[in-house]
Amino acid sequence: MTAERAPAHAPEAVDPECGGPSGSGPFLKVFADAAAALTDLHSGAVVMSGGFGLCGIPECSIAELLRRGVRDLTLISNNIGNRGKGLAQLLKSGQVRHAICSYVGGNPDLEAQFFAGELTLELVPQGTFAERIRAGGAGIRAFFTPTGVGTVVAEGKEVRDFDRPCLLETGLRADFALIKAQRGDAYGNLWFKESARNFSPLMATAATVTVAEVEELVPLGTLPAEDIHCPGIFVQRIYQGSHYENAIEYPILRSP
Amino acid sequence: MTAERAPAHAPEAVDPECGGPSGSGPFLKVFADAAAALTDLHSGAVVMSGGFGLCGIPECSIAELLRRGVRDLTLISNNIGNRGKGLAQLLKSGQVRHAICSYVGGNPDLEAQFFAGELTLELVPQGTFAERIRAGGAGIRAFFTPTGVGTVVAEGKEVRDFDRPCLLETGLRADFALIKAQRGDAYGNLWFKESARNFSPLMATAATVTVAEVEELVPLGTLPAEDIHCPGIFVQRIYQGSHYENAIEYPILRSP
Amino acid sequence: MTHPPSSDTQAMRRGWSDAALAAEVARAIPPRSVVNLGIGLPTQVAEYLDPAACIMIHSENGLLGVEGRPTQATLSPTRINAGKESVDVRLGAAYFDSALSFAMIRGGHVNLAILGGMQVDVEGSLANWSVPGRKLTGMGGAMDLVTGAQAVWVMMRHADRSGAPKLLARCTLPLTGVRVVQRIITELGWFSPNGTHFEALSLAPGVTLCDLGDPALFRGGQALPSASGAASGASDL
Amino acid sequence: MTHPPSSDTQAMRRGWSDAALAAEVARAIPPRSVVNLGIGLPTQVAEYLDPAACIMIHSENGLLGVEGRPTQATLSPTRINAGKESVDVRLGAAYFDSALSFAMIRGGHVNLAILGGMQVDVEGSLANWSVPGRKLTGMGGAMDLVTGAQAVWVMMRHADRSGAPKLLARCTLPLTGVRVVQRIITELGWFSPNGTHFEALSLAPGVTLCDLGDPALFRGGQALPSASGAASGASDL
Repeated sequence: MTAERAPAHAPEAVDPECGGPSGSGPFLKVFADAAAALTDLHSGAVVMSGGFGLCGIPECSIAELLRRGVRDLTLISNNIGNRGKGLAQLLKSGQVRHAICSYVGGNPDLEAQFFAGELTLELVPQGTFAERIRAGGAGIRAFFTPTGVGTVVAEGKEVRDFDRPCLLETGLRADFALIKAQRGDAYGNLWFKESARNFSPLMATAATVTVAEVEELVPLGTLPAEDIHCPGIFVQRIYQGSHYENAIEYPILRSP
Repeated sequence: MTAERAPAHAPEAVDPECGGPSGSGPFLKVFADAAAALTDLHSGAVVMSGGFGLCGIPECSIAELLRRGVRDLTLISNNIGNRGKGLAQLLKSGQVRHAICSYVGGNPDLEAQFFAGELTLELVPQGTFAERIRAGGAGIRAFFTPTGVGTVVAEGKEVRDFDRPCLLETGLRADFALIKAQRGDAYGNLWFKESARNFSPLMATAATVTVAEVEELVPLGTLPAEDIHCPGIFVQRIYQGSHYENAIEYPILRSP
Repeated sequence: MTHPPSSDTQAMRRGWSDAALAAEVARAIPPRSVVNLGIGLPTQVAEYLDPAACIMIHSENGLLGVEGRPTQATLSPTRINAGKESVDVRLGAAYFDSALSFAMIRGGHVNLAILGGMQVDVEGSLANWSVPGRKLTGMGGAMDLVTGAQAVWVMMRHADRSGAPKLLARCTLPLTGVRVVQRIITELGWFSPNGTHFEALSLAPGVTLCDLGDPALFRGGQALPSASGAASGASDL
Repeated sequence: MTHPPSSDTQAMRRGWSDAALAAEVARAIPPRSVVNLGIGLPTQVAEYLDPAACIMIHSENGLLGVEGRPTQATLSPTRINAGKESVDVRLGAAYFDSALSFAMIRGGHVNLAILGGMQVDVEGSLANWSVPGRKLTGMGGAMDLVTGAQAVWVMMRHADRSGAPKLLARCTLPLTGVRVVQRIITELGWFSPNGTHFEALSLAPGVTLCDLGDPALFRGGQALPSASGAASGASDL
């Protein structure tokens, strides 16, 4: 559903499940680091990024995009960073052309660039945002939802009455999904910690190439088969990240 | 989305998390058995039942419907039983008026009644069946899917071209969902074993009253919070079943 | 996101304090409800819930069962609410992805949403996400919540910082939802939008109908002295 | 559901045996594919896969990573494939609900579906679910698979039990999908529907073009002697 597509040819991978070099391993999904996993992420790409605010964001992949300096990105992420961190770094460096998100409060970089006309912005109700991504990944071309009827969100959209009026919203896809999980294995099976899951498993389904970074790369079979939050069929590349900041935006403690 | 609704007033519940009698406990979802949990399931009800063939079916709830003899049921289930077991028992006893399902091979009772005109049947492609139930539970009124275009499934349905032609399919809801999980707690949080999950967590979202039976009723906090397959918000009643047959339709062993 | 600073304007001094307001709302929530608390004032309601009432707090970022704040020892960067504040969870809590979280909301499984508001009008329409040209925030999950929750309460100050009324004949800011609000609670009392006016269901101690603003917009309701009366209304809405 | 009984008709004797057919198909699957195997003949392909090829078998009842059969000790009533047969799973397998399972299919994440067939026509349309008035089965997941999988192969006998051809100018039975099949394999060879006829990509040992049926429907294709040639086709489709 996007005009541009990532190349079908994947960069070099080393698979620890076989111990051999690229090409001989079973799944060829494991990469050494963000640089190796993202060599073909090009300027102009449509990129989804998981995370809610700064919770569960793909820190290492974002840092690599910053280092690479790819430009004219379309970013699809709930908040496009916050407090100058996460994707907000790519805003500051002028790498973003268009953003699709649901909430930008606490992100002055985005606000400033939007009012200066330096980027375009599509605000989507958060539930519709999640559902459009899920639809894009699940082959559902469009759906009718009651959210947004009678608001600016309805402008230009088909309205149809079921038990109540609903808007027609379309599926959303991307060239790349950049996500972060707590644990993952060589097939790309992922497990997320606490509320860090949010949009990431949905985005994994909706991109041509999903790159997952994990805090812990674990051997196949380590994750209980019933409790895999994102099956590896949705993940094309995986690497173990490092130096996670895992910032808490508003750390509020119990009153003593 | 169904004409008939289950009564809002729930039958008597005893909650082990407080130890007290009905009314004083925290969640009031735990029932003694199928009879206690299903007293208000009335003739003419629209009933979803989890399970794929005989795998993961709510054996105790089905037995209770058979015992109660409620009639004119609309059953929504992938197979409506198989080999004379599961929901096929309700077919044999003449309690079913209408069935919505995707596959009835291996279910001669249904085939015979259908050809005799004793029940009406709606066959739905399995992916559309799952998605319609999910939509019904998620407040999505309708969706466009490419499945079924150019087949009898498309008859009478709106076709619209996105990147390819798609059919408009509507959400599906029920008065009751009867499901079975391996483990559950007093809030109704559920965990399913292996491939027994199938349609059950979806159906839980799409019914006015969801009744879950479990092999093991476990204390709150036993199920890891990340690995709950069906959060208790979707479950109104839960009980620990007994005497599970857990039949395997085609037990094929490894060649020695 | 952060709690609004306490104000010392005249309007703020009349009626309930922030804490009393939060306690008032907490008492009014029916036991065993699933409740979503918006950012700002509503978040504070969590501090006043009776644990025996077994209220489950839903946070749309993917968490059901928020309860209180962590200690330094239990603080976790992956355990946050929709305001991105660190939280703790109760026994029976569950984590899930955003699609399932909004399936809970849109599908009508959340009993009550308590949201902040900029404006509510007599038809129950709500504006709480945008001041055009002045500030860019985004609607977040608010449009889904007002559409999908079984009942919507708005918890806000009676007037804005400049003293302008927030309960209006017609919202002037971009709407979050049309005819979606059943109850409004401000520091002055409980109100119900009735199509042509606001019915005052109960008033804070010392507050009279004359304190509410434009007399054409407010009417005294049937006597509703207790918070439990307001609560029983919630389950009907 | 159950494997069709081996037949001793003349048509069955010519060409590959069931086992050779399954092995032939297994060799043709590109390494690291995610493959869904339909009920009946296709299920047997699983027995012939090279473990080093790391094929992941998807079963639409909610399981990715089927591998082989259980022993009496590991037999589990909750570990079944879409044919409701007991199975075992490989390391890295995952279980999920039916909505996610069909998101995999409909969303184009399954590389290859190998399905049984009653009829396939020269346009690649498939009929494999219904014989009106005679038997009631239901389409199960077949319509989703032919719509969503990146490639669709049909694996079936060249003729039905009465000897009637199954590769036709036009399907006469109710369709499963329109123009969805890229490859057909029967005991006589590999075929590709080309709009007006079937191209014979390779033939089983001893089989000639004259053995295939109506000469107007079949043409010899570019030489494609090896199974790996057929396989490379799969990733393009």
